[in-house]
Amino acid sequence: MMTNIYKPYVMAIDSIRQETSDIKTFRLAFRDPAAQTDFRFKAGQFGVFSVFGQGEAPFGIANSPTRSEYIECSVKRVGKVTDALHELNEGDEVGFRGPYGRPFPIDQMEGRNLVFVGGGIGMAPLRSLLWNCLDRRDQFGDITVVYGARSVADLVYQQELQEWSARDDVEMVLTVDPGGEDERWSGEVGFVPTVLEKANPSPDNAMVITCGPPIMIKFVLVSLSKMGFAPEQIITTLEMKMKCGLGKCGRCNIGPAYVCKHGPVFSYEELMTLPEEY
Amino acid sequence: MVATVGLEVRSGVESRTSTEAAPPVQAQEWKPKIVAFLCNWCSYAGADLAGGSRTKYPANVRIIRLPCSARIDPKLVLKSLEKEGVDGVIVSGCHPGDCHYTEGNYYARRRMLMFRRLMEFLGIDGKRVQMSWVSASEGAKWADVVAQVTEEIKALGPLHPQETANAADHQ
Amino acid sequence: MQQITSRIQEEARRLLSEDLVDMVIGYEEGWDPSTTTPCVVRDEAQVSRLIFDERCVYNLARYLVGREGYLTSRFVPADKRPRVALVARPATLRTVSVLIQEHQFGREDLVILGIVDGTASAVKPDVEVGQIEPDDARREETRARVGELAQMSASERWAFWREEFSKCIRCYACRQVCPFCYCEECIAEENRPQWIGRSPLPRNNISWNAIRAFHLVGRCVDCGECERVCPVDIPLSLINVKMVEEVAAVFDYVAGVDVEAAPALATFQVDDTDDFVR
Amino acid sequence: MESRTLPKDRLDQLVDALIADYTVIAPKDERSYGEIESASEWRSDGDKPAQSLKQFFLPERELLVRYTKSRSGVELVEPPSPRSMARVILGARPCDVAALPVLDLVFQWDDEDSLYLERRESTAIIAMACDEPCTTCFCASLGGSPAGTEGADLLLTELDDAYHVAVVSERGRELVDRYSDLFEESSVEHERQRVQAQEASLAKLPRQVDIEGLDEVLEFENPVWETLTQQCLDCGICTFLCPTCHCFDIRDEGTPQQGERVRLWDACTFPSYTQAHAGQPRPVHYRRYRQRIMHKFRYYSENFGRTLCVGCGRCIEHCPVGIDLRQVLSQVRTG
Repeated sequence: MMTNIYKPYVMAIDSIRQETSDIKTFRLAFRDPAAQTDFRFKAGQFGVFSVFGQGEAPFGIANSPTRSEYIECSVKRVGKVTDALHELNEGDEVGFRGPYGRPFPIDQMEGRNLVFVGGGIGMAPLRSLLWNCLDRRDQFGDITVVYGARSVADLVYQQELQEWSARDDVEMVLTVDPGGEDERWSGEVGFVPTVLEKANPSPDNAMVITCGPPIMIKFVLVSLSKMGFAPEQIITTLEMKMKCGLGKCGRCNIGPAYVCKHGPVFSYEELMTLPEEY
Repeated sequence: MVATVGLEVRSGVESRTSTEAAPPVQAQEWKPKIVAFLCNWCSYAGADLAGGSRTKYPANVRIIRLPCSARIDPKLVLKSLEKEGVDGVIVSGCHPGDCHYTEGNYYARRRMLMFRRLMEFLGIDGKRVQMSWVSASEGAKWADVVAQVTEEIKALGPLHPQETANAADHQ
Repeated sequence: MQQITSRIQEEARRLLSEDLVDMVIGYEEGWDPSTTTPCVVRDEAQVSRLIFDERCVYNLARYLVGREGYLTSRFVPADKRPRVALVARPATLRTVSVLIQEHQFGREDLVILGIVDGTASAVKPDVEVGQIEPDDARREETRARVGELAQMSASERWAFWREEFSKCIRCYACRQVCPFCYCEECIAEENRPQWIGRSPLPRNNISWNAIRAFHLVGRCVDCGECERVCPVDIPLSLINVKMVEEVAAVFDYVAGVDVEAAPALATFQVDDTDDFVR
Repeated sequence: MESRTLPKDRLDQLVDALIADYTVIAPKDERSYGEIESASEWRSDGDKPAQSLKQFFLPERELLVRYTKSRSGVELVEPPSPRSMARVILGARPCDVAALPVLDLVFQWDDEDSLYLERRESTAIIAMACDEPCTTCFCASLGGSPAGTEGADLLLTELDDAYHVAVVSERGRELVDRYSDLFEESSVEHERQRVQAQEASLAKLPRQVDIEGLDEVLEFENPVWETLTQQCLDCGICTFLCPTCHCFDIRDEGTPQQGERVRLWDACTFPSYTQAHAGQPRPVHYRRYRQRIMHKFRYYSENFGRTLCVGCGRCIEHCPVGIDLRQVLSQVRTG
């Protein structure tokens, strides 16, 4: 008997953290403990979260598979479903379908230097992979993180940024857009691509994982090629509109790829074969 | 006092699908439910006065306050009529010439007249979409309007599934 | 009809060769001999594509307006919009009058190659390229059926329309083909709040067709296209013609007859009737 | 292929027998197929209806899950399995029937869509060969034919005094065995009449279009897209009436306390289809129509090995502005 692939798990909101004025991180626990124990996912996969009565929306799973006693997602308040999510309180219930999509190629990253380049809420999928690598720190080379946002108040995961900065096995480069700094800000001031070039990580035996607003990705890619990174070394995850997450509804189809099945993680080399429709 | 319902129409608010038969009307006598859109400056003040001076009038009406009768867009009336429990709508504004915004009620007058004609042509009895001029001092008139409309709609019977079943609308 | 075609081609050649317009919107032969299709001729050498006969029924004024309309496109700055010549059937002439009344564009913004049939229209063609018989038969038949419906009781009409609208599959062809449905974002697309239920349930279909009909009160010129294109044959013209009759009877106003007049519901008279108001 | 003969005077008996045992769906009027209660309701001679068989496997509105919120939390109820209702589709045209195996590919891909597939499993299909193809039919261009058997369990071809019954699948044989008293062995004469009837209708097919190697030729950057269908109005007719277009939207309808999550037909020609907060990758018409053609005639075959079209011609017949897909496909090739 086939299962109804559209029926969501019911999740209870375990905790809500206000990251910025319009971004919250939700920590969700399965209502059915059995579903919790045999739930597996990989860094880079996403889920389709829903508020009953308002609808569904896809978000990357923001926590690491190595800490999977819960599911976290960071949501920016922009539309109908995200609005409804932001209205919810701890203990309320939401729907979740997943995990969907192709994860980050973490096994290809073993033994290599990793450069994380994030912008704004784009840090969410990167956070999942970063914690995953830090929990298996010895299997990776140098880890550099370049993360920026419009202003200090727009930086997400503030405690974790401090925690990562305190570690000696991670090089943290934080920046805010010009004009976004405040008097206590000690990090860089400048757009992510320029700060990335200043940090100038070496392309040798390295891979870059980047996620952020399309405008940032566009210029980051330019900087990376200037710094000698080849397209197959650059991995990104697309913010394409998805709906079913199962390759059926046709909404995320670009070229021969269904972003929800063949992605959302793509190497820049793969992206270059797809039409410019994302 | 006047029970007001903020115009907070939650998106996607539609109760049960109409594909299922609605549950049978409760045993005791059916009471019509009427949504009233009142302009803030005259009619709402009038309704407030009626409430303040303890004027008795049927409680079938749910009042929604809007800045002016011209702001009462037919989509609001349509959305109200779509609701499973609603049987009629009253749109009330200032008397012509008294409009706080000078000409709002003139536009509303034309608009509601045409909307009523459209509803009638689609088969919804014109008595279910009523309009009135009620000034800030006419608390008593507001009570009469509600009473009369409630009677008329009670005569028409419920607008929703039961209505098509036993066609209470008599011409 | 043949000399109307040659007149159109002659005028088009003149307009294009003397660089008076950038394009001529007209009709051309379809792949299948039984059909014609709207076309845009920009090059003088192609004027021979332009034809006119009884198969050419589309209301070409639709292409002037809307988000991608040639005279109102959101993607083309106002000073770069093309100079347009339009082949106009009688209904298209009345349509252009109403669109000018509604300040979508000025009379001087287009050259009209008009086919007239004696019905009143505020806008006169720049060049009269032919005369055809007015489609009185269709009009009479519609009026007669409106009369029949008016005789029915309210609940009989309600049953009739409920049955008709339950066929609606919400393909929105009636909206897309209507020259007066030029809103950037239609109310049917709004989802915060969701005024018109998106799914094709009878009650949502009734609201959709009711609000669409209401938005045409005092504007519709009864070109008949919405009814013609409906794939499930809902008699939409009955509603439009009924409201045209009501507007004429109550406000003594007919759309498209006087370019200076304000549309019926966009104006008022102090002594408008309010016998229906308590 | 195994075959039988069904005398014309026994057709109504067969229909009544089927109605007694199954839910029977057949062409009812020129608008759509529908459930029939008696043989007389089946309009067996007319053209194919405006709507295809799609709505019986991918309904225009389909319940995915019903939610109810109570004190103990949200309770989800799934719709009953469609497997429980045994159906027979009668008198379906070969193009509509051939569309179903094409649709199966996406609904079986990786995650099996039970709502669609269980309907497919519980529905037998008796196709009726076309004797009068329309001016807009181009099934032959897509490898089909007025007497195509793909996707069918039985195929009826009208002869002078009987129907030739081609037994296409195992399920078809079960049907024939179940009502064996109505069928007779096929004779050489009937076989000859069938071949002649089918060749006659094939000859009536109008001008076809060359689809051969089209998927390699379709280029995203081809400038012809920008003016190719500038007269298109972005309505939903060609996608909704198409037997192979399957894009859908998922929405919740109801109150926060109770309601339904449903699947609704959607169209890539609608601007709202890819509208997202992050941006609108297809803001203008030609980008959307290009996606429609590229997906059907290139991307779908790259992913699933089949073209997403059966040449039924509905998008041509019902286009409000007379756009002809055959013309579009030939122009985009020459480009």
